Parts: sequence; structure tokens; C-alpha cells
Amino acid sequence: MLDTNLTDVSLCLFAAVFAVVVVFNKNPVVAAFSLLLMFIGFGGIYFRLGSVFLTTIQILVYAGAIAILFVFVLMLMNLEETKTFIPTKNFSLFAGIVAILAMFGILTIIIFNNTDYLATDKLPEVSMNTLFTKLFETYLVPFELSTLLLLGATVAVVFISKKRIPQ
Amino acid sequence: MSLFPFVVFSVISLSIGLVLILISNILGTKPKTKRLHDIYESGMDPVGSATKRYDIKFYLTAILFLLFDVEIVFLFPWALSYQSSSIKPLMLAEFVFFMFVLIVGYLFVLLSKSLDWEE
Amino acid sequence: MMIYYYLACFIFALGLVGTLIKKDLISILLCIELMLTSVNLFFALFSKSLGSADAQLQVFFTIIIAAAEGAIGISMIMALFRKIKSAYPDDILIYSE
Amino acid sequence: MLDEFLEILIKTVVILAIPLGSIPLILQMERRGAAWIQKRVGPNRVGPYGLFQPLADVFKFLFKEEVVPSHVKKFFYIIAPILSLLMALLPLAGLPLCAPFFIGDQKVYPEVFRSGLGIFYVFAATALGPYGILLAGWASNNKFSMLGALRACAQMISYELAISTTIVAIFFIYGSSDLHVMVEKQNESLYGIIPAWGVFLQPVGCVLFLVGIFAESNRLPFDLAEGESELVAGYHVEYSSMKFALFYMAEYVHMIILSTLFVTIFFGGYGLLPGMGFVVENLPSSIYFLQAISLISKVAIMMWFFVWVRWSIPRFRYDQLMNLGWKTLLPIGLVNLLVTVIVIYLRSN
Repeated sequence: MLDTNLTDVSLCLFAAVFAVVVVFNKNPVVAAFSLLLMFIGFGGIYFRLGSVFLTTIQILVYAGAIAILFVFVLMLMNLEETKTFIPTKNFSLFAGIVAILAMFGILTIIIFNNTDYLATDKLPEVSMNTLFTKLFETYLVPFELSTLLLLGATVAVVFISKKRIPQ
Repeated sequence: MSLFPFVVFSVISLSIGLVLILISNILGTKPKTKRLHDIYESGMDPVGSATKRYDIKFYLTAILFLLFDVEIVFLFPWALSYQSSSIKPLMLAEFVFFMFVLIVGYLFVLLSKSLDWEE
Repeated sequence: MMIYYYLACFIFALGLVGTLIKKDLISILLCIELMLTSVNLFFALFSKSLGSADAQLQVFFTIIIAAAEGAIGISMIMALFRKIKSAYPDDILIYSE
Repeated sequence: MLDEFLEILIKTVVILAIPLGSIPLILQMERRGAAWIQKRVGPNRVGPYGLFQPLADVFKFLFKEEVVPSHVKKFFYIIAPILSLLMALLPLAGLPLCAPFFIGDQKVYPEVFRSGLGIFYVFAATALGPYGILLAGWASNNKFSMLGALRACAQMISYELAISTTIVAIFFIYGSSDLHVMVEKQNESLYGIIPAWGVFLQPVGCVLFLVGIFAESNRLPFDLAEGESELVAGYHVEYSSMKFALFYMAEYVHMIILSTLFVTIFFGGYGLLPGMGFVVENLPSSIYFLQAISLISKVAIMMWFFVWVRWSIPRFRYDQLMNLGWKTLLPIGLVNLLVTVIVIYLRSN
């Protein structure tokens, strides 16, 4: 599992570059499009990891629906480019420090807690069938509850956007 | 499993478009008048910006699509695993409940007139 | 394999920075999606490392939450935008005073 | 490694050449067909029966004056048609042209990208279709383009829902997402007489899918994205010369892909046409070739159907279109799914 090859590196670079564009770009529409490309890159990563169905969901839901929603709304809203980011120098410094802390925090937790499992290679692949069986047997209740969550979201969306707000 | 075939395929497809545009760029005549570069608006001078705000229905459609799409995508694994499942009655019950919630959501959206385009 | 852990950390940190420095609500929402995706990647990686299906199933539920969050978030932003013609939190503060 | 690369390259070229090469033929068929339906003559000047007309069009596109308007976002304006064509071509990598065959004792799959995802791959790749259009509309910085792109996108995503419900029902019936498995199951026969095509197992789903592909590919009667009387030409109003041609190609490739998917799911895919069994008995090695011919002729019939509908049914109004998608097709799809599942459950007990 430690054998990182060219595919992994290029996939990571692809995703990382577009993630950087999402954050450090002045034009929100460009940011939304790079978010889309990053999602597609993540689909590739899931494919490399052998979780094929995650790739499907990643592309269908994230790239096919969520990213479309963002692009749509940004096109409808026409935000000004100059107002999107970086207020002051001090604030950026603060944000940078927070980011570095966060990154190293997560890494230390992962690496120094238990490195054994990161190196194992001979584990069986999780097949699509075991995954689905588990979803519909062990995770039955969360699965059904998630539909209720979506129902709630639908109701909320309809109410929020229906209400005519007086000018 | 390898992503290699996919990469080859997309690079070739991408290069088809690129090459065609390049060729037409080289062969095509260059425009002679300035007026050609104006916004196309039936010969009038355009008024206002193109990215003004459009009808709110468009984004409502996109949001509702997102919500229903997620629900329907989660039916895919169900449909694929039903045949090989050992507990078919339970699976059916799950499905019926799922569809019930989905249809209730749909009816709510329908009755709230969010889907009406004519006003 | 390890490189994906680095990537996930990096993207999570980027999302965090984005939520702090971006000034309009939709971009902030974009950055939150960024963080959610990186968490998904973590789950997928754990699933691979531990050879278990549970972590992958968490991704399914995270995706549902991300979808619901995106939908509600965007409709709230649009409602605000229609009311005060702006999508910047600073303006909302001014408006509420 | 080199062998593998060569194999991928050959498959890619073949899979890309067939649809791209047939676009001129389809165009000619469409023009002459339109003329025939409307009792006109149609293009008949270039070459015998006007057969070289598409070729002349290609040259015209290549030598046409290239206009890049001054107000566009230039980078995105130029990559939008390229991306559009790319997104349209991507699903091709997962579509099978014939059954898997053997070279020596190595099993070779006809798809370029054998991902284990089957139809999911095709479906996910088609879900990316709206982006090229949205990018074009936004980059053109023109009201007509923008409105056309928004309309096209809203329409495509609405009908995608109806198509998804059908695909769930299809998965349920075949129990697999692999297109080869689907075709194999359709080559069995129902009650010994009729082939077990998807259209007989899922008649309602078939109609839903058919309407869906018309809307997804933005064809008449659903071409509201470019309704001439309202939006001049929709999202590609600012595009000229080869860039416009790329959008045109993307639209036709989209049609071809969706028809292939439709035919593979509902009409036996590359299963042999009646009468071909005789040839296979005498010449067993020709079977893969004949399978490809069968698939292509089925898709060609679909293409003619597109033309036929185009000149027979008037354009919808936009609200009618959205109502059809959300208030008619989606509930029918959901009920169809529910009925299918319950009927199959009751029959298996």
C-alpha cells in the first residue's frame, strides 16, 4: 500500500491544484467550475482505492447535482469579483496559521496514533455486494432516516423559497 | 483496475476538439470589420449586463433536482442487491417505506406549487 | 497510499482557510463542501486501510448530509439575496443593525 | 505494456471514429428526410443526390471567418466548445459494440474503459453534459446565450430524474449494472416466441426513457434551449465557424450515445437482428462483426426516428416542457417503479 505510483501522484496534484483554485480565485464562477473538476478528480481517487460505487455517487451527486447547483446560483447572482476575499493582511496571516495547525493536527493524530494499519496491503477488497448487503442489513435504520432527512430538507427548501419577502 | 484507458480516451477526445479549432484558426479568414465584435442583440445596442438576475424558478428546479436525485441514486444499490439478497421481505419493506417518503416529498412539492412555471 | 492522507489533510485545511477568508456566502458554502469532501476521502481511505465496509457507508450518509446542507444553504442565501440584494455577511450585519 | 496501450488505442480510435464519422451521414439523412417529409427537394447540388453536401459543410466550417466577440470571457469562450465535445464523447468509452471476444485465450472487452461500473459509467458521464453548455452561456456574456444555457441545463436535469427512475427499474429486472449481462438476458426469449427485450418487460419505462432522451439531447420538440423565435440560437448565439461546429457535433454525439444506451437497454443491444442467425451458422467467426452491424442499424433506426419526430411534432412551450418533466414523467416513473417491484415480488412468491 505504500507503493505510490504516477497515477496517484497525478490524481493528487489534479485535485490539489483545483482545490487551491477554489479558495484563491477571485471569480466565484471559476471557483465553482474548479470545484467540479476537483470532484471529478476525487471520483478518480475513489476508483483507485477500489470503491467503485463511491465513484458513481461522487460523480452523480457531487459533480452532477451539487456543483451544477452552485454554478447555477452563481450565474444567477452575478457577484462582484473584487469583493470576494482577503480583507486584511493580518487576517490572512491568522487564517494561514489556523490552516497549518489544522493540517498538522490531523496528520499527527493519524500518523502517531497507529501507523500499523497504514502499511498493510493484503486486506481483502470490499466488494460492491458486501457493501450493499451491509447497507441494507446493518445500516437499515440510518438509511431510512436519511430519506426522512431529505424529506425535511425538501420541505425546508420549499418554505424558504416560497415565502414572499416584502421589499 | 486502471484509469489508464480512461485517460487515453479523454486525451484523444480532447485533442479532437483542440485540433479542429486550431485548424480553423489557421485556415479561416480574419474578420475585417470592428462591428463584428459587438454583442449579438438583433442589431440593437445592448442594454445592461448579461448576468443580471434571472427567474428564481431555475434555481428552485436545480435544488429540487439535487434532493430528488440523491434519493433516486440511493435506490440504485437497493435495486442491484435485491436479487441476491436473502431477506427479500425486509428489503421490500425498506423499499416501500423509502418510496412512501419519496412520494410524500414529491406530493408536498407538487401541492406547494413550486413546480408551476406559468403564473 | 499515504499521499492520499496528505491530500485529504491539505484539502481540509484549504477549506478551513477558505471559510475564514472568503467574503461572500456562496464561496463560504463552496469551502464547506471542500471540507466535507475531504472528510469523505478520509472515510474511503480508512475503509481501504482497515478492509471494512463500514467506513465507506459513512460516505453515503455524509453525501446525503452534504446534499441537504447545500440545498438548504443555497435557498437561504437566495432568500437573503432577494431581500437585501447582497450575499455578503458584512452587509447582513449592517442590515440587522 | 505496449500491447495494452496499442489495444486501448485501437479501441479508442474505432469507438470514436464510428459516431464521429457517421455525423455527416446523419446530417444528410436529416436534411433529405426533412425535405421528403415536407415535399421539398432538399440539398441536391453537391455531388450525386447531394451526397457531398456534408463534406462541403466541413470545408465551409474550416475556412469560415472566425469571430471572437470583444465582450466575451475569452479563455472560457474558447474552451467551452472543446469541453462540450469532450463531455459528449466521454460516455462512449463505456458502451459495448459487441460481445466480449477472444484473441488467443485472452478475453477482450470491446469497451475502452472496462470499469466494473457498467451503465453507471455511461450515466455518470452523461450527467456532466450540462457543464459545457453552462460554460458557453456564461462565457458568451450575452443575454440570449445565458438564458439559453439556463434553460437547457434546467431541462436536462429535470428529465434526468425521469430517466433515473427507469434505470432503477431496469436494474431491478436484470439484477446487474453490466451492459453485457443486460444484453445476454435480452437475447433469451419470452414464452418461446418474442425476444425478451426490455421494451416488453418495461413498456412504460421504455416510453419514459424515449421522451427523456429527446429532452436530454435538446432536440425538437424539446429544443427550447435554442427556440429560434425566442432566443435566436440559444447558448451558441455568439459562436461561429469551427467552434459552432463543435457544439453541433456534441449535440449529435449526445443523440447517438443516448440512442445506443436506449437500444442496449430496451431493444436487445448488439443482439443479432432476425435473419442473421443463418449467416452465423455458416460463418461462426463473423458473429462479432454482425453484432456491431446489428447495433449500428438499430441506432440508425433511432436516428431516423429523431428526424421523423422533429418534423412531425411542434415545439413545446417552456412551462409545458417543465410540467411534462416534473408533473407527468416523474410521477409516472415513480409509480412504474413501485408497480414493477411489487409485481416481481408477488410473482416470485
